[in-house]
Amino acid sequence: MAVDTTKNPIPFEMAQIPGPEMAKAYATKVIGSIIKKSKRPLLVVGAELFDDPVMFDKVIEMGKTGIPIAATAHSVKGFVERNYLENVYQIGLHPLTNYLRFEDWKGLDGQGHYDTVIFLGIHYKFANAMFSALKNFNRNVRRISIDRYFHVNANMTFGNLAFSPDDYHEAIDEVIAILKK
Amino acid sequence: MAVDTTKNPIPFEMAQIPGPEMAKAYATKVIGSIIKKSKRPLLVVGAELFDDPVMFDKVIEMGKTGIPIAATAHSVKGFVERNYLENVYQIGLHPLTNYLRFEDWKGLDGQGHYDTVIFLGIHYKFANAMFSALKNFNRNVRRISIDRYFHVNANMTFGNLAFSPDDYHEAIDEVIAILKK
Amino acid sequence: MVKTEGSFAVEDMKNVQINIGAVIKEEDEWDQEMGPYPKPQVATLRDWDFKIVNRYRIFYAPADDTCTLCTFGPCDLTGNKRGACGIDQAGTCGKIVLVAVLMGTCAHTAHGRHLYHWCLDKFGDMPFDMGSDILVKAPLTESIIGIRPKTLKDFGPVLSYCEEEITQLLASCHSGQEGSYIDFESKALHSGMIDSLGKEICDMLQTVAYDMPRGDPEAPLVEIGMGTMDQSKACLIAYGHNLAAGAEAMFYTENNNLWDKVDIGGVCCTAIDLTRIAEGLGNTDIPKMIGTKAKVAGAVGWWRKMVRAGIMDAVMVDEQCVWCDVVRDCEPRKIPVIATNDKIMYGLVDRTNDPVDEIVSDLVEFRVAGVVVLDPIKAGEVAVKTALQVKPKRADIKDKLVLTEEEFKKFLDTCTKCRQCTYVCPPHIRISNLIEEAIKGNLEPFSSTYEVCVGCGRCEQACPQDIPILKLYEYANRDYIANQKFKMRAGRGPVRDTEIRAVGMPIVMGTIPGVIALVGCSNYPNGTKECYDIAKEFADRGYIVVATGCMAMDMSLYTDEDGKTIWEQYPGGFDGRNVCNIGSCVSNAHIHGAAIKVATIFARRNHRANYDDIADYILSKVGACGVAWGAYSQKAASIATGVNRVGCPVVVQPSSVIYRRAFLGRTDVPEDWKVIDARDGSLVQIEPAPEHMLYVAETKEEAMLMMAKLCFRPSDNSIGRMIKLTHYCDISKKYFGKLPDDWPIFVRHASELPIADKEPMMRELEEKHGWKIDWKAKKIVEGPIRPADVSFDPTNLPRKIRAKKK
Amino acid sequence: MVKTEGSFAVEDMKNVQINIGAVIKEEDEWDQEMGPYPKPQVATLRDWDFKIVNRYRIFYAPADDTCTLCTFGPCDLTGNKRGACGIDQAGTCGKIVLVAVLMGTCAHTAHGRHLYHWCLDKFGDMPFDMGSDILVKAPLTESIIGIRPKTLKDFGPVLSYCEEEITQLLASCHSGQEGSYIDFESKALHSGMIDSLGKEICDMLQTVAYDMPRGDPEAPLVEIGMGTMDQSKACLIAYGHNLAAGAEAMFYTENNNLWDKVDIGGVCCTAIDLTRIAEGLGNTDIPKMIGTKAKVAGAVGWWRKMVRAGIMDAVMVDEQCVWCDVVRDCEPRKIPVIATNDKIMYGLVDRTNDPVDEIVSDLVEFRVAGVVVLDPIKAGEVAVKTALQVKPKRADIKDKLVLTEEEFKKFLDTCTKCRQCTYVCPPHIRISNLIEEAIKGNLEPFSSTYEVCVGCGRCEQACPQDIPILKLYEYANRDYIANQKFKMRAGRGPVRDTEIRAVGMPIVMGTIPGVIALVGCSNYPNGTKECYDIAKEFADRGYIVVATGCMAMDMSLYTDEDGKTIWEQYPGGFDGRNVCNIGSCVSNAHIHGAAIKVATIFARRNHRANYDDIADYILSKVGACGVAWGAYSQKAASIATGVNRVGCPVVVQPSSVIYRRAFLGRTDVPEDWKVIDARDGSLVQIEPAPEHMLYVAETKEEAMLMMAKLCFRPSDNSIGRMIKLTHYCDISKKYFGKLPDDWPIFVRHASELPIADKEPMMRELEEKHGWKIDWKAKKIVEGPIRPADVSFDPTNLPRKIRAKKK
Ligand code: SF4
Ligand code: SF4
Ligand code: SF4
Ligand code: SF4
Ligand code: SF4
Ligand code: SF4
Ligand code: SF4
Ligand code: SF4
Repeated sequence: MAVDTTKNPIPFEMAQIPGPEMAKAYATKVIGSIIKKSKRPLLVVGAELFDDPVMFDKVIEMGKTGIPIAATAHSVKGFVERNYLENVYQIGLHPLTNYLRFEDWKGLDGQGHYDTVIFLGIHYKFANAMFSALKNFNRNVRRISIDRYFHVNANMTFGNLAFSPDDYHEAIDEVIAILKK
Repeated sequence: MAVDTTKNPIPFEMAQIPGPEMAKAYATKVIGSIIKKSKRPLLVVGAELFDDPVMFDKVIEMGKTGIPIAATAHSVKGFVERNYLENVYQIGLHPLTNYLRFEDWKGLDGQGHYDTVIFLGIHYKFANAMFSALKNFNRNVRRISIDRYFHVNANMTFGNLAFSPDDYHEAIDEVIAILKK
Repeated sequence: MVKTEGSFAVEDMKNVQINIGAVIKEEDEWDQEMGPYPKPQVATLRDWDFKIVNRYRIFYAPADDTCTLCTFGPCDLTGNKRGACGIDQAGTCGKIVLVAVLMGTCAHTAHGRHLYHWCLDKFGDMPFDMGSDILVKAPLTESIIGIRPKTLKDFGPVLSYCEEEITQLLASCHSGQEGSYIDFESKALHSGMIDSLGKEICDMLQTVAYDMPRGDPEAPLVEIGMGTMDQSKACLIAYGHNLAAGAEAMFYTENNNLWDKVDIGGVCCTAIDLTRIAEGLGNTDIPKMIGTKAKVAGAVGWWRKMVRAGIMDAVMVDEQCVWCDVVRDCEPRKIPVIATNDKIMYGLVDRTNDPVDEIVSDLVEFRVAGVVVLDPIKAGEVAVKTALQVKPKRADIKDKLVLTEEEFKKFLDTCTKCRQCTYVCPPHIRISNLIEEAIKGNLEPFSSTYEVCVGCGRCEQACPQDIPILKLYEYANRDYIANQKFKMRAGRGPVRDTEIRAVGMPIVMGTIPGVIALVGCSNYPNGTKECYDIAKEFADRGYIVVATGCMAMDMSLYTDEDGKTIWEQYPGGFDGRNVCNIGSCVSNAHIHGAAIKVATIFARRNHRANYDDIADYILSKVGACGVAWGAYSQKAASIATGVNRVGCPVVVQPSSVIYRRAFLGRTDVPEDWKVIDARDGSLVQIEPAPEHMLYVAETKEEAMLMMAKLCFRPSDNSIGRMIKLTHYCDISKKYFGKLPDDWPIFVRHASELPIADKEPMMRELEEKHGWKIDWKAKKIVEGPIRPADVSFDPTNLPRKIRAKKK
Repeated sequence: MVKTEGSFAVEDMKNVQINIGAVIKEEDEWDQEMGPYPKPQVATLRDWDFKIVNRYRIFYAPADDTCTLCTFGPCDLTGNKRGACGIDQAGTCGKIVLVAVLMGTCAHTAHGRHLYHWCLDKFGDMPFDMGSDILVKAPLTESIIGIRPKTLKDFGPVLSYCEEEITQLLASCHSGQEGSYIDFESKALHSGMIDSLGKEICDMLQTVAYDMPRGDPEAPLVEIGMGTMDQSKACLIAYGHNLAAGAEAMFYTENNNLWDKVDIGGVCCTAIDLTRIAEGLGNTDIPKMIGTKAKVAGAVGWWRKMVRAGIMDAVMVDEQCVWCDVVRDCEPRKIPVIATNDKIMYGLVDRTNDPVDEIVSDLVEFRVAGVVVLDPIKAGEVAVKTALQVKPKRADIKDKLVLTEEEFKKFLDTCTKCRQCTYVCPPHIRISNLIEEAIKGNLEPFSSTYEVCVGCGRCEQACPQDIPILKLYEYANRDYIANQKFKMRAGRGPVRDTEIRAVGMPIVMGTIPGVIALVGCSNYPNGTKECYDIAKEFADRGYIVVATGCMAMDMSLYTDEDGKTIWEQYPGGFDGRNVCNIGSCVSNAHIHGAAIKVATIFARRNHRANYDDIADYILSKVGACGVAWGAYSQKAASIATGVNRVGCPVVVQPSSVIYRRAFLGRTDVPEDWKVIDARDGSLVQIEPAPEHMLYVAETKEEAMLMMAKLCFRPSDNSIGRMIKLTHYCDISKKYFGKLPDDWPIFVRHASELPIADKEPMMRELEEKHGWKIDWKAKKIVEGPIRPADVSFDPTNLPRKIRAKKK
C-alpha cells in the first residue's frame, strides 16, 4: 500500500503561516505524475542529503530518468563521490532562485526556463523562503516539495514525514517508480 | 435536512490569517449543544441586526431560553422596540471584551464570569479583533460565532453564509431549536 | 531684537572664527520660572504615563499571532506565549504599537524638518508673529521644551529634540530591547507627545512663512469637490501634505497671469494648506488671499475616484498620505506625475538639476511617466507648464476614461457572482448585488455606496472576470462627480487667547458641555456622511466642534435643506454651537494648544516645561473628546496617542482595531477611580470621568453616545453636569431608545438631573438603585459616589497638593 | 586650541546675551577640499544606490503574504498584488526591510547619543586623541560629514545629522508614502550608512573616554566562558551593549578594594567593552588595565544557559540585545535585576532618585524582582552591593537549580515523543531523539547539540508534558559549563594607518587574497563552532581575518590540538594570517574605516564628504567580504546594509531569509557587468567581481566558497588573481570535491591559473570552453572576458573619468 503523504499537513515550523494561499499535501502518485508531466522540471537538492546519504542514490535515480539536478550548498560533493555528474549543476540556492524568478532566464543548460521545480534535502527555512519568493514573484514556475517537511509555500508538498524516515524513503521510492514508468 | 454550516470555511476577509491556531467551522448541532452545555454563556449581539431585523426576534427567542444578551453598539434599540429587555444588557463591545479578559470580573449581572461568549450581528473586523483579544489573553472563555461569517479567531464558527440569508436563518433556527430542547 | 547669526574676527586669535550660534534676547518677557521637565526624555514622564495606564488598562487585540521580526522567528505567540527573544504577545503588540506611533510621529516631524529648511531657504528667518490675539503662541513647545520661540529659527533645536527622542524610541523596538508592554506604551505615549510637538512646529512654520490665518473664525470659504476643477482649464493637482511645491505652482501661475488657463486643486492636507496661504496678517510678499484661488479637490479617500475619472492633467505628489500606485494609475491616463519630496520618489529619475523645459518636454511627450524634482520652485514651474502643454494631448484619452452605456452593460453581464470582490473589500460592499440591481436598471445601490467605497481597487485585482469595478462606479456616478461642488471654510489655525478667555470657565464648569474634535482620515465605516452627522449632532447641542484634515474636508460634502454646508450653517469660532476648521492634520496641534491654554490662560497654571501638570489639569477638568472616525494612517495612531498623553480621550472607528491597542477603564474596580483633592491631599472616590481613553465604537450612534459620556469631568459643577448628563441621556434616548444604564453614577446632586426628566429619574434612583431621596426637598440624601463640591480640586499628581491633609 | 563655548556681554546691547555656539579653529590641518556631498540627505547618494541595485538585483522572499499596517488591512499581497494604499508585495517587503534597518540604525545611534551625554557628563569634553599611529581618526565621519572632530563634543552635530536622517527615513515608511521597492532599498542603504556612522561615534566616544586600545594588535588576552565566573565570589553580570553602568560597577569594586569578593562578567557586547577599559594610551584617571579584571561570561546565545545555571548573583541590563524575559528568568532564581537604561525598563519601578541602601535592601530582601536605576554610578554601586549581600541568601536556591540524576531521569520518562518541541525549535533539534538516547544512558546527543541550541525556551512552552528541556541540557552539560574557560583577545579598536600602509597595495593587487570580516550574532545554523572553523580556514590561507561582537566571543570557545584558542594561534594584527578582534558590534565601524583608509591612505583618494567615490573604490578594488553567520538582530540587518553601501559584499546564514531581501548578481546578463575605465571613460566588460552583495549560504562550506569568490575584484593584478583563484578552487575541491564550474570566467591570463593545476586547467579551458591556447608559449590566445591589464582603473562613477575617450 502506498505511504500516506497527506498526513500531518501543517508547516514543519508551525509558526510559518504566511497568508491566504497555502500548500496542500498530496499523495505520491499525484506529485509523481505532475513531475512526470512537466515539460522542464528541475530537481533542486541541498546539503541535508548528507544527513541521510542513501538519498543521494535516490536522487541519482531520479536524475537518471532525465530530470536535471541543481545541487545547492555543497551537496555536489555527494554526487562527485558517487561519480554521477551527468545533468548535475552546482549552484547556490539563492542565486538559483534569483534566476528562476526572471522570465528571461535561459536555464542552467541554456535551453530555457523551467516550468516546475522540485525541492528536496534543503534547509527548511531557506527552502520555505525561496518557495515564497517564487510564489510571490514568479507564479509561472510550479513549486513542488518532496522533502520530509510540509512546505506551506509550495503548490504541492508532502505532509511532515520528518520523524518517519522509512515512510519517507518509501514515498520517494514511489515517486521514483512513477518517474520511471 | 440540516443546513451545512461547515461550507466555505475561509475568513470572510480572506486576508485575515493570524497564525497557527485558527477556527474550524462546525455544524449547527455541535455548536448548539456546546452553547446549551455552557454553564455561563453570554450572547453578544451588534448593530448588524438592524440590517436584517428578523434577527432581533431570533435573538430574543434565544434570550428566552435563558441566555443573557449583551447588546453592543446601539443594538439595544431593537430590543426596546420589541419590548424585550429581560436579560438584555447595553454595553459597548470594546469595554465588554475588556471585562471578559479579566479573570476577576463578575459579569454583567454580578453573578460571575462567563465560560462561553457567542457573537452574532457584529461588524466583522471588530468581532474578529475581539475574538483575537480573548484568544490571546483569556483562554478560559470559549469563543463561538454564530454570525454569517467564518470567524477565524473563534474556537467554533459557521462557514461563510453572508450570501445565503435563507441558509443562515435556517441555521440560527436550528441552533434555537437545540437551545429549546 | 531677535535671534540673529553672524561671524566676526577676534583680535589676537589668529585662525579663529567665532560663529555666533544664537543671540538670545534675555528672557524678560516670560514671567514663568522654568518648569520641572524641560525636554523630557524617554523616562521623564513615565510616572504620568503609568497613571494613565493604571487607570485605563492597556487592551490588545493582536492582528497577528506570530512574529517575524528576527531570524529566530517566526515565533508563535498565541495565548501570550513568548518568542525566542523572550517577548510575549502583549510585549509584541506594544512594540508594534510603538513602531506605528513612531511612523506617524516621524511623518509629522520630518514634514516639519523639511518645512524648516525650506522656509528658511525661501524666506530667510522671520519673526514668529502670531498676531495680537495670540500671546501663548506655541503652547506645546512652551510646555514641553520650556522655551518661547521668537523667530522661525528657534524651532530648529525643538526639531532636534524631537529627532533625538524618536531615535531613542525606535532603538527600543530592536529585538531584545524593551520587554514590557507597559513600558512600550509609555514610550508610545512619549512618541505621541513628540508627534504633537512636531505638528505644532509644522503648522507654526507654515502659518508664519505663508501668512496663514492666525485663528481667524471668519477665514474665507473656499471651493471643495471634484466638480470644482474646471475642465476647460489645465487642471493641476497637488497631492499630499507639504504645501511647498504646490504653493510654488500657485505663485508661478499668479506671476505669469495664468489663472484663466490653469486650475490648481489639492488632495489631502496639501489641499487645506494651499487654501490657507496669505489669508493672515498680510505681512509677507505673497499675494494677499491667493489661497482662495486654489481648490480642495477632495480628501484622500476620493483620490482614486478622481484620477480614474481623469479630472486632472498633471499631478504633483509631495509626502505622507499619498497612495503608492499614483504613477500606475496616472500613466495609462496620460497624467504626468511630478514627485517633489524625497520621501516619495517612486523609483523615478531625479531631474532636479535638469532644465525645466527638458523635463516638461519629456513629460508632455510621455517619454517618461513621471519625474522627481526636489526643488519646489522648479517643480512648481514644471508642473504648471506640463499641465498646460499636456492638456490638449490628453483630449482623446479623456473621453475614453468613462465607460459608455454599452461597455457598462457588457461588464455587468460578465459578473459570475463569485464574491471574490467582497471578500477583499474593506467596507465589505456586496458588489455582485449592486451589479444585479444595475442589470435590472437600478443604479441606486451604486450611488448610495459610492461614498462608502474607499476606492482601494482591491476588488478589481481579485475579480477573476477582470471587471473594472471602479469604472462601473464612475459610470453610475458620473453626474455626481461633475457636480460635486461645495464650500469649505479655510483652515483658521490656532484658537485665540481671547476665545479661551471666553470659554475657559464654561468648559471647566461644564456649562459648555464639551469640546468635540473631529480629526483624521477617510476610512469611515459607512461613508463620508457620518462625519457630517456627528459634527452636526454636537454643534446643534451647543458643544464646541472643531475639525481638521480629511474629516473637515469630507463633512463639507453635505448640505442641509437650504443647501448650506456645515460651514455655512454655523459660525467658525471656538465656541459652543460653532464649527471650526482648524486646518490640516498638522493643525491638530492647536487642539492640544487650546486645551493647554485653558489651563494656562484661564486657570493660570504654569505650563512652562510642565507637561504632566497640564495634562493632569486637562484630564481632570477639560471636557473634551476627540473622534477619528475614519482613521487609517499611522499618523492617526500617533495623533490619538498624543491626545491621550495630554489627558484627553479619543473614540475611533471599528477598523482601527488593527492598531491593536486601546485604553479602557474598568468601572467595576473602585480603586481605579481615586484622585487626589489638591486642597488637602485626601484621596477622593470619583465617578469614572472620563471612563475610557481610547475607545473603538461599532457605529456612529455608539460613538456619539460615548463621546458625550467622555466629556464628563470630575470638575463639572452641578449645572455643567446637568447639561452634560442631559445630552448623554438625550443621545441615548434618540439613538438607543432608552436611557443609558449607567446614568446614575454621574449624579452627585439632584440639581444635576436633566430638568425634563428629573422626577422619573429620581424615582428610578430610589426604586431601582436604592438611593435615599428627600422628596419634600427634592434632594438626594444618600446614593451618590460623592457629593457635588464646587471647590473640589481633583489632581493625579501628589506635587499639586497645596496643604497636607490634617 | 579646540572648540569651546561661552558667553559674554556686548556693550550697548542691553538685555542681550551672546552664546558662542562654536569657536572653530580654521581648517588648516586638513589639506582636502570639502567634497561634493557633505551630510548627504535621503536623495543625495541615490545614484550610487541605483548603481548597486541595478547590478545586484533586489531579491525578496516575503515572510508574510499579508500586510496589517493600517486600517485598510489586512491586505493580501500574494503574487505581488497591491494593498488598498496601492503598495505591492515588493514595496511592502522594501518597507519592512527599511524599518528593520532603521531599528538597527537607531539601536547604534541611540547608544551613541547616550554615551555622548554620559561621557560629557562624567569626563567633560576630551580631545579626540587616537594616538600617534592613527591620523585618519574618524573615517566615516570624515567621508560622510566632511569634518574632522577635534574633541568628543564635535560628535554632537554628527549625531544630530544621524537623527535627522533617521526621522526622514522612518517617515517614508508611513502608509501612503514611498511606493517603490527600489527607493525603499535606496533608503535602506542610506540608513545602513547612517548606522555605520552611528557605530563610529559610539566606539570613538568610548575609546577616548574609557581609554580603550587604539588599534593595539597586542591587546591583552582576557578570560571568557561561563566557567570563568568564580563561584566563590559574588558574581555580577552586566548584560547588553552599553558599558556605562557596568564600568561604574568595576570602578566601585576597584575603589573599594572588592575584587577578592566580587567577580564581574559581561554578556553580549558590554562584555567586550568592559574588557577594553583603560588598556589604551593611559591618558585618563581610570586605573590602568582594569578591563582585564572583567570577564566575558559569553555571547548573547549563552545567556539563558547561564542564567538557568544560576552562575550569577545579580544582573545589570543596559540596552540592545538583551532578552525580554530577564526578570522572569531571574526572579525564580533569586537573581536581582537592575535595569540601567531607559530603553529597557521592563515595567520596573524607577528608583533612580532613591538612596542606594534602600534600593539594595529591597532587592536583597526580594521585595522586588528588579529596579530601574538610570544613573550609572548609582546603578554600579547598587549592583555590586546587591551581589555581595544577596550571595549568601541565594546559597540554598543555587543548589536546587541543576537537576539531580533522579529528577533528570524522571523527566526523560515523561516524554511522549509528540514532537511539539521540534516544531517550534529554531534549529530544529530533535529533542525527543535526544531523550530517547538519554534514556539508554547516552548523553552525547545532549552534549553535541548544546551549542546548537540557542536557548530560546520555545520548546519548554510547547511541551504538553512541561518537561524543562533547558534543564535537561544543563544537567547533561554541567561539567562543560563549569569548565567553559578560554581566552579572548580584548577588542583592539581601529586599524592603524601604519597597518594600512603595509597591506593597502597587497589588498588592492590581490596578493593578500582578501579581508574576511566575521561579525554578528549567535544564531548559527549548526552551532558556535562554525565561526571558529570559518575564521581558521581563512587565517590559514593568508587572508586578513577580523572579528567583532558575538562571533569574536564564540570563536574563542574552541582550541586546537595544543589547547590554544584562535587568539593564541594567530597574531592580532591587520595582516594576512592574523586574526584580530576589533571589538564590540559598534567597532564594526572600524572595518568600514579600514576599507576607507585603503582608499585614502594607500590610494590617496580624497574621502572628505566624498562617500560614493570611496564606496566605488572599495567595490572595484578592495577585496573584502563580510560574513554574519549567526545574524539575528535588526542591527545585523543594518550592519550588512551599511557594509553593502560602502561597496562590500556580505554572506549570511539561512535563517537570515526572514529579513526578506538579498542583492544578487546575474552572470547571464553581460550588460550588468560593465564598468568605466577611469583612464579614458571607455566601458569595459568585466568578470562578475564581486558577483553578489548580500547572499544567503545554506552551509558553512557554501559560505566559505562564496566568500573566497566574493573577494575577487576587477583590480586584482595577475598574481593576486592567481592567489585568489587558487583559494577559490582549493576550497571547492576541499569541500565540494571538484573545481567550481565558473572558475574560467575569472581567468584573464595564463599566469592567473593556480600553479599546481595550471596544465589540466588550461586543457579544460581549451577542451570544455573552447578557448584558444598557445601551448608553446603556455599562453591564452582567446577566451577570457577581457585581458589582464595592470593599469586598468575600474570605476562606476562618470565623474572619475580623467580624460574623455577619444
Ligand atoms: S523578535 Fe522575538 S518574537 Fe519576534 S521573531 Fe524574533 S525572537 Fe521571535
Ligand atoms: S474599490 Fe471600493 S468596492 Fe472595490 S474593494 Fe475597494 S472599497 Fe470595495
Ligand atoms: S469578483 Fe468579479 S465576477 Fe466575482 S462577484 Fe465580484 S464583480 Fe462579479
Ligand atoms: S486625515 Fe488621515 S488621510 Fe487625511 S491627511 Fe491626515 S493622516 Fe492623511
Ligand atoms: S499599509 Fe497598505 S497594504 Fe498595508 S494594510 Fe494598509 S492599505 Fe493594506
Ligand atoms: S531552547 Fe534550544 S532546544 Fe529548545 S527550542 Fe530553543 S533552541 Fe530548540
Ligand atoms: S514536546 Fe515534550 S513530550 Fe513532546 S516530544 Fe518534546 S519533550 Fe517530548
Ligand atoms: S553580534 Fe548580534 S547579538 Fe551580538 S551584540 Fe551584536 S547585534 Fe547583538
